[in-house]
Amino acid sequence: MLDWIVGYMPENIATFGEDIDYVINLIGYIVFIWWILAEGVLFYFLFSSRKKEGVKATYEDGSTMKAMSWVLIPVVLVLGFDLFIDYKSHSAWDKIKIQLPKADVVYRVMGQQFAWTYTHPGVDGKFGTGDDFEPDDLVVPVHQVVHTVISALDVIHSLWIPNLRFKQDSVPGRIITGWFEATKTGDYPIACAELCGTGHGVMASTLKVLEADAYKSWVAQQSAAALAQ
Amino acid sequence: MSASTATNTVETEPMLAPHGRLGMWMFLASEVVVFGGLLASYIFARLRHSSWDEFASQTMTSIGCINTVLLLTSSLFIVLSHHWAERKDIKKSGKYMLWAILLGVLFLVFKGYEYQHEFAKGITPLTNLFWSYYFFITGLHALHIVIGLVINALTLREIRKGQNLQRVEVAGLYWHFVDVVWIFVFPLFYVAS
Amino acid sequence: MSSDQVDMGHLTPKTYTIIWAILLGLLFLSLFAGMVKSPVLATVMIFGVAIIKAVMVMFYYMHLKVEIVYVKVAVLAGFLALFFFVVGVYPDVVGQFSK
Amino acid sequence: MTSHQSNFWNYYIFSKDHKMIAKQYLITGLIMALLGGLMAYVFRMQLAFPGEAVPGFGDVDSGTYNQLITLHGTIMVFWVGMPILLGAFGNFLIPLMIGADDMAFPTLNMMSYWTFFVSTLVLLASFFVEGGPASSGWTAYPPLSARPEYSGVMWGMNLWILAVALEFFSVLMGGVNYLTTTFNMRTKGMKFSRMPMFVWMQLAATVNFMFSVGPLIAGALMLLLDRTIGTSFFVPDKGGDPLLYQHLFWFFGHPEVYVLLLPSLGIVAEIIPTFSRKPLFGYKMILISTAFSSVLAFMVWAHHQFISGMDPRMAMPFGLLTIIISVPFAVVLFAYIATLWKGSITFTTPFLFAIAMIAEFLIGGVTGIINGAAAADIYVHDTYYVVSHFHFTLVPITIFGMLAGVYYWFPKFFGRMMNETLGKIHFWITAITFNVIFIPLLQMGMGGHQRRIPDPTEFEYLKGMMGMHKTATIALIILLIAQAFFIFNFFYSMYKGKKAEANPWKSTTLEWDAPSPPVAHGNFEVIPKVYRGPYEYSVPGCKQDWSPQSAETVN
Repeated sequence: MLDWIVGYMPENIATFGEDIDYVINLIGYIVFIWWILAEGVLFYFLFSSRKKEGVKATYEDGSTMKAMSWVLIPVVLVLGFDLFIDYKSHSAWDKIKIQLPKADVVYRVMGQQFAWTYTHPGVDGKFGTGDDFEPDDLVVPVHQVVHTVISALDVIHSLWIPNLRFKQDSVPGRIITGWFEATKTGDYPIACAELCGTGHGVMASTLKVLEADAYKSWVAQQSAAALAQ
Repeated sequence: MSASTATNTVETEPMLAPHGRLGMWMFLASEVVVFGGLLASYIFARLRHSSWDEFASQTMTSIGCINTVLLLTSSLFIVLSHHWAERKDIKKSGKYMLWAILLGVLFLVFKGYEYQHEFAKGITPLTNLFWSYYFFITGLHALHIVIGLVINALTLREIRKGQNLQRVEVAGLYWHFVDVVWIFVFPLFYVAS
Repeated sequence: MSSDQVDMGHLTPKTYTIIWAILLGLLFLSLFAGMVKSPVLATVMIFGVAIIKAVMVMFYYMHLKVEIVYVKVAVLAGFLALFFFVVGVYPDVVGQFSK
Repeated sequence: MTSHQSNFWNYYIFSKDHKMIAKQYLITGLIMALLGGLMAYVFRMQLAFPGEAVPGFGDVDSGTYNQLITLHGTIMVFWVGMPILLGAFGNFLIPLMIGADDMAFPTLNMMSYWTFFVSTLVLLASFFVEGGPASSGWTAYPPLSARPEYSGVMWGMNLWILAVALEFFSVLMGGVNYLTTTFNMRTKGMKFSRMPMFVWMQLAATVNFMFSVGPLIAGALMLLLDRTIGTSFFVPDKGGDPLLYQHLFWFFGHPEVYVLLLPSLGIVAEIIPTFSRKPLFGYKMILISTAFSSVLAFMVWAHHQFISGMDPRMAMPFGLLTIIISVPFAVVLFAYIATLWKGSITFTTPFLFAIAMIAEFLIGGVTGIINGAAAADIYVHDTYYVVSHFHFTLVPITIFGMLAGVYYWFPKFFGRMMNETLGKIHFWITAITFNVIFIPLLQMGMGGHQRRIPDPTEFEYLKGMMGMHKTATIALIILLIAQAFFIFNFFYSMYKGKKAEANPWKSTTLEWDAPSPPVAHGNFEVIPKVYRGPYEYSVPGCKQDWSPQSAETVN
């Protein structure tokens, strides 16, 4: 019901994607109900209290505790729902941004003016060795934890992968490690979400999720090519 | 900053404080956050880079010390000038105000000498981030000193003419604020801990 | 019209000069504090002295002590806002995360 | 009374009269609102029909697009919201509402407008400078804004920083004036507990501004040094930290949105009781929750930086405080709604705009909870969802709130009534098209549409949203055209509108005791005394359903 009003989110293919979608939908439903109530009360009051001949307005300045409770009780309910939302949101945030599960694959992602560059450590899994290579797209195996060590060369960018519900600013001078685990193979869009100059709108890239063995052979083949140079 | 001296004969609620003093205090309260934010940013940067202690030791602590003494003394003179202005003693109030202005100018002279000394040693705001903060904060403070001197000079002219004596207090407030800022700037830059 | 308010908290030129002398004393104290060996003690002493000097100038020279409550609240609000800023920014800008 | 001979210069240009200064702020603000609106037209046309030349403007390449969105944001916040809500209404109404003859510092008040005028000129000059105006967003995040070569704009950005700094000094001067006037110049009987909510809200807004602008003034100067002489306060090449600027900016940024919200809530707090003939519900409750929210406003700023590379553990305190700060505003909004209950409401244009402000702001508040919850913010941050959220809060504040104030106090400003039918046509078109613009943006944001990109068709997954872009743009064009009703009504009624009596709406606050327009210098023929609270409507036992503050006895 909410999607029709608030909008259709792209298909979620990340493990922590469910948590984020759960929090968004939870907020969506609570907030939508409160909104309907508030606007309903507002328009009902407008309609019922319009000027009628011979009917004088009542003198109610809401200074007594009883009168104020009409406002304070709903507000306490709002506070209760808010705290519940914040508790749910924090547990999701803690899982996504604070805890870092063990990495199966590590990528270095470097944001620069108007392109994302990915560095794969190669078969030996260590950076700075001969077999490192820089693929055009972020190629990752399915059902494996991928670490993205994110930084930037010049200005602030933001790695934005809608289908993974993944967004992390890349700040020059800071190295931030994000992680995700894809649950479905296929090609998904990557974009830059933070204004980074005239080319901000063309920093497109793609996330390719492959089966585990297809990924392994792709890495072997790329490392061999890198070693050849 | 001319405070209106409208002697409104109309009955009003009791005035909380003279316009000038109240307005200046509100302005200073917002200035606290300007210099506070700036010094906080400097302290954060300094905590991030332990190498800055060595740079901080290159600042001329002796000049910093003299400048602090100068500002404290000129604060004393301004408070005395305000004290005598309240008692309508034009001569004494003017004398102390003049001394306060002279000491302020002397502060700028020493500051200029210090800057010139550092430029001679090849230190400029671009050498590194410490010196950028150093020149920016002390420069902004020196600018406030210049504004303070202009205010004090205008007030001195008013004292000589014997009118608007409550402005001495307002000028004094601003000058003391600039002294308080220097009290915090001095240890941060000149006492290499 | 406005200088009829009460005498500024019984402060006379003599007391102002005494306060001035104390301030100078504190200045030299902070200089010696610079020589103290342990860096933590030195920083605490230096900034402690600076805060005392600042409070003295504000209370006695700026007559904050005898000022109306609204002004005291305004100055306190200024320092409170600063405190929120420092507490909010410190862990991020200086924390291990930002290395 | 500061006497000044009323030749052309002193009366119109260098006037120290708070009413003339208010009109100067109002006219400048409205002109800049038109400019900001036209910029929105240009970049929305580019979004709806990417690549095609925009009629009336020409080609919009990505550099120009960034410049347009930067200036749209800057102008609407600093050159429309602040001058009109704080400058125009604050200057005009605070002395009138507390029964004073003028501001505490008339000269400083005049200087505040002229600093604002110079800042407007400096901003407009930055358009024609080589390299064009600023183009790194109204937030100007370094390092993009700290080095000219990253954004390709040199002097345009420097002038932009200078203009914003000048605008801050002008509002600071105004703030000092408002506080001193309200503390010192209230007429006999106008105790603090009897001040109208409008004056309280102006004070709260001024306090929010004065204690939050400091770090940003320091930040702006550091940014200016980074750009001009090449220091690296915010550029990491020599140890600087870009996130420090974000903290300095948003420490100011969040209280800034309350600096815009509170005056608008003040305007609505005057209009709703007048047209429902009923006292404002819970005067003290609103006051306490406004004070509480003003203190909280200084503790929540980092919800703009959840995923900006800040330490993620800090999201816990800031997320919690952000969620809590929605509570005091829920109290204020519910109190305004409760004021309507069992009232006797007449639907005039100011009342319609005030109700539209409440109704739309409810959507704004409601769509904000997702941004406050850190986990959900991961998805919606920097998307059109956020753009739509802050338009659902800022547009009701600066457009509906401001228009409600203009329609309500126009008789007092210019002595003539505005035309009701034109007002109602203007209202209905504006209110409906506003929703048609921003509901699609909500949906685009949820679909993952990131913000500030000139050509959505570059991305496969955004191609499906072009239909929504077109509807939003067409709705925007209709909205802009509908403003013609207001502009005509505004200038026509100024000279040819029906003559207004002193108290056309039968309201109780003091400004309606002065003639319309008020006496040139001195406001009132006889400065009134105050005998009762500001919202004494339909007092039981009184035949007349309103008892003005200044009337000693009411039969």
